[in-house]
Amino acid sequence: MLEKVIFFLFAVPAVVAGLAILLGTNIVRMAYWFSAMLVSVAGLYFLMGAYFLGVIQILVYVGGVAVLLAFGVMLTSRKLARLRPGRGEAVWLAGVSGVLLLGLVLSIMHAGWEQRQIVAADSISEIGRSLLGDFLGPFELVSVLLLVAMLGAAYLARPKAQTHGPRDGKGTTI
Amino acid sequence: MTPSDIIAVLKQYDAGGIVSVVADLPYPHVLVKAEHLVAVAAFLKTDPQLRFDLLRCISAVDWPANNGMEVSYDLISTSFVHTFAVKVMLDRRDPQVESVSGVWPAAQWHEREAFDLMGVRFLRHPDLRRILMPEDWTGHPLRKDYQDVVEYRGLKFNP
Amino acid sequence: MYTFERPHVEYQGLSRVIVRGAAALAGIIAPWLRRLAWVVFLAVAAMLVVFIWVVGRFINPLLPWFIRDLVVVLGLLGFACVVAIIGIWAERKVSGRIQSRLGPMRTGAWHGWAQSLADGLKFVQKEDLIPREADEPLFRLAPYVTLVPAFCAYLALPFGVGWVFRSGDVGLLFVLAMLAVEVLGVIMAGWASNSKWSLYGAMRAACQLVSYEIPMGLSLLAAVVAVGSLNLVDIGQAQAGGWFSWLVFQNPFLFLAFFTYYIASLASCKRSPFDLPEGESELVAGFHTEYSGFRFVMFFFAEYVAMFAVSALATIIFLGGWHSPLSGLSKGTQMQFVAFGDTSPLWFVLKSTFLVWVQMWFRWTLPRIRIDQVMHACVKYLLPFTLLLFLGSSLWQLYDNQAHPAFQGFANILHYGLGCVGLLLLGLYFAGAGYGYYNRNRLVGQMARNHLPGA
Amino acid sequence: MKEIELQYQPDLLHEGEVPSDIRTEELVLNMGPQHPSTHGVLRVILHTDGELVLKAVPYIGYLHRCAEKIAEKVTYRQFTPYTDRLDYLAAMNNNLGFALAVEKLGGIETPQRADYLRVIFSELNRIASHLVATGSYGLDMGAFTPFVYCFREREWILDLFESACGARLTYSYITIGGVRDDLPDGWVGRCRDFLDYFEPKISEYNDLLSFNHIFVHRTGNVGVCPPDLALAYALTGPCLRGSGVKWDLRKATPYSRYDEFDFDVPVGRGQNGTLGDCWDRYFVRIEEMTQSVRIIRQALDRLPDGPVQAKVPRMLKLPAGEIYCEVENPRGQLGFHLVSDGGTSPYRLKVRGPSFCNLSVLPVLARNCLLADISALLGSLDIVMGEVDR
Repeated sequence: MLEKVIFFLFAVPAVVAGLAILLGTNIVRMAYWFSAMLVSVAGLYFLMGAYFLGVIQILVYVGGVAVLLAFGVMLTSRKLARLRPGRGEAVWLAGVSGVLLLGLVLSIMHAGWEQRQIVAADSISEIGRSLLGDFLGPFELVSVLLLVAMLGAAYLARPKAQTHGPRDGKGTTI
Repeated sequence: MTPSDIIAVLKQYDAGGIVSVVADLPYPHVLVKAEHLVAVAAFLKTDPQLRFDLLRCISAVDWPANNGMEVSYDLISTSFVHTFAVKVMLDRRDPQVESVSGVWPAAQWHEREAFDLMGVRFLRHPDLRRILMPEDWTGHPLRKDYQDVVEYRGLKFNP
Repeated sequence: MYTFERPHVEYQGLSRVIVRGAAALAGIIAPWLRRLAWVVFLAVAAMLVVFIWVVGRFINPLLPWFIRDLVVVLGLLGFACVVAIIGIWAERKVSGRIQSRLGPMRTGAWHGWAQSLADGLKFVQKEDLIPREADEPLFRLAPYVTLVPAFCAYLALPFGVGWVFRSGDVGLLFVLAMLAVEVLGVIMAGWASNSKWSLYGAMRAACQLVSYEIPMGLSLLAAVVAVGSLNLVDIGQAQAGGWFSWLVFQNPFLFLAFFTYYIASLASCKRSPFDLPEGESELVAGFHTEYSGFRFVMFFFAEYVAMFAVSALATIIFLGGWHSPLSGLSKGTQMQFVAFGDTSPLWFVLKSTFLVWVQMWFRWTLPRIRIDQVMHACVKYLLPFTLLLFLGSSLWQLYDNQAHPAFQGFANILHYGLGCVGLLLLGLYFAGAGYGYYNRNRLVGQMARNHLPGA
Repeated sequence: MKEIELQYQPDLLHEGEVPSDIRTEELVLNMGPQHPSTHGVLRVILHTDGELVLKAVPYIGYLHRCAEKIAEKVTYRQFTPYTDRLDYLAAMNNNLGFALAVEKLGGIETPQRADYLRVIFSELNRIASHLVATGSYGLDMGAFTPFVYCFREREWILDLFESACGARLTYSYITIGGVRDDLPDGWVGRCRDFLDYFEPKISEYNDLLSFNHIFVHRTGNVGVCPPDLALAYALTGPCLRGSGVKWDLRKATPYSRYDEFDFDVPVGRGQNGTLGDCWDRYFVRIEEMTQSVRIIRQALDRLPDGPVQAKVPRMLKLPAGEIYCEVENPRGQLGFHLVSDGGTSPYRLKVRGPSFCNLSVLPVLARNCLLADISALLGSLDIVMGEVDR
């Protein structure tokens, strides 16, 4: 009983926040709704006993990704901060997301859920062992992907030749 | 160099522009024609004997009695430690003179102040705006015939 | 003359009740507070003692779990509030003493102990301003998003064995996560204020806090590797046995990791010299420029609550947690007070308080760093350095486990050497403090003495 | 007439050099008139690109109190209290400048003791003013404690002033013809006590602030003002000396018997960065305090007896004529251009405030610097708005 109450305590805000992201027009508020949704989902993880996952969700997604998202969005001008897709755009977007949702639902239905006892999903040492044991290949692959992403970001942000820095002495010559 | 030496050097350069000279203390100066001012200023600054590199002050003095607006430029040389002043006398009704801010950039703000408070227009000044008074103020307060403003933007002043 | 007409602001709803109530209460209480300052002070202290005792003794497993949880959460909330209130008062006293002033002396009777309470009362009565162009819901929400996570971090902090609300396998990560979420409120406040200064503060906060989380986490991981657990209670337990068994002295990497953690934690609390998000000489007040009244108090509280939280984390991870530095000498028995069965929370609070005091000390001593230097310091120095520390700590653990006799000897020498270095640092600190205290008249000068009777 | 090439092209209006591939919008930031680090009611419009300031345009005039217009309506003696309000942190020096201008034009001789007292008080006030500059510069950099230390020492100086003339900020002590009152009993001893206490404190400031690693990195290489730029914009005082120009009116054109004292003129050496950076301008002030202590000690040792006030008529009339007289104020050269038409009040009095000229270089220095450097720059120029706006 209590579990169900708590489930709805987290699930309803998650759904509401997700809808608010979809229906909102203010891009900054959408960023905050996004972080609210992440926190709610993290709550669901806690409810399921996956403490590690929940905490990592908050630490990385809310504390990192959502903050950077809000940061980036914040720097856009206030006029741009209000967005509203046009009618044609809305139809197009609805089609794409509908197809994606359908795919997701189908894959869930055909996933073949085995009734397997997961050995201590919240045990960090177990997670660590499986990451560096059974799933070492995918894990390393993801690491390489992240490295490539980081290099790409560094490439994009590299100082250009004509970029001015504060210490280039240009400001003081007359 | 003494003031008389400076005047001698200056006369060698441009005797035609000099209207009158005063070599005595406490205020040795030379009165030049307004159109010669920038040339004289540049000479005073760059001449190896004079090197007036520090423009100390620009002050405008209003003389309604003889219909004149006097602008004096007080100079000092940090290399030779001598002081001197250059003056121009302008027409009070429409005082305008070439800006010396190309010679001494320090003149920029002094000239803006003279424009603001005395109404002297400095030609070829890079940014001649009011500096102390609000932008939309009328009149030039330091002129002798200035009438006190009664109201400014709904703000009433008691006499 | 022209008169500026100030719009009359009428309080409404709950704020009206609060303001009226606070004003009425202040009128009644303030004179009595002054008269009975000593009694109130002692009563508050006694109540705290009783409360702690009750929580420690009578919250037994027979009670339903939610009542127990409720009591403990309320206790922690009270503790956090007390930390903030005492912290604000202490900040003013510490700054005063550092600057050869007295700090608050009048409110209450003894050294202005009621100053923060009076401040709080004043703030509650203040006009609750929301800028016209502000994003109102976010503006209202931001202080809560800042304060609540900072408080939530306390839920996982162990004050001793059994003195913890929830000790899970993820205790450390939970505390870190909560400290990370705090940023969200700060940038929310900065954006919603619709002030350019606030926006700058929020930008700086986002840059700085997100960057410094990484070295902070890495320094802590170096210690986690040494213990082999993310459970804060386990980490604390692993350091039983006095000064030399504290993790900070275990190996040189951990010794350095303590300092990198401390620096990074200063940055993540927005404390000087990293107080750029609210740097008053540059950004007026940074992200909370537009806040007044109780919302401002919440930001203020959040700062002190977070200060204590990061110091407590440093205490648990590096400084032996709740263990007394002398417990190794007294043959395994803790030094015990008669009234309490267990003195461990006292030790824990004492050590954390010391670290909080060091934060204050830094704040009133150092100038502020510029934003590019903050980022350089993090990305170019602190981040690679903490990565190296993490690596070094892991390698150390690898060799330590295999029990090479030669390495063990080497490790022991280093271990005790570092302990002695720590003792030396502490001794130097006390020597300096003593020197300052005994020469205070000379250092401050006759002028300040004449003008400050009783200093 | 030969044409002379002009060296400095006025280029106040400056185009921001934004990287071509990233289109960013300039954010216009209004700093002041109420801002903690503008040292009064200065307003600076900053054009920023993120944390980078592309252009800074100062707007002044918020503290304009028509001092020059008032001067034309009051007598010479009555104007002395108005000079207090120019640079309100160095009122003694302002009094001295005005008194000297009037005395020079009127040919008034001041007694020797008065001259010595003038030196003592203006040097004490220089220390007080530099203490404020140092302390508030620390405040601009985010270090609160040096500010309080400096004010602690300044209090002592203000106590000395109070016992001599009754005022703590607006003294009007140095009047035309000398000083207003002689020293009270025991003043010299108390002044010596202060100097003995104060001199070691200077090294304390150095330990706490000047050589602090963070402080050096915040101020070194920031706001570099090369010597030729400093001269071109007529910076004077510590700002000019910070750029390495050894120029001090007390040495160059000594007034009020400054030639009888032995002191050095400290200049910036660029020891923590480039010559003429904020740190140099700051450190010149610290070194000047030491020199001021030296001057005061000598003056106290040789303080002659005698009257402190020359005979000056109550309604002073100056001969028709004009004079430009400058003194070395803590912030630079304070000049009075005094034009007299033979009446009892000045016909025209133009005040050359050193802060006014020092501030005019701000748009040049504050290009392509960071937002935090603006407060470093403003603090190192050490402006007093009372003097800028007059």
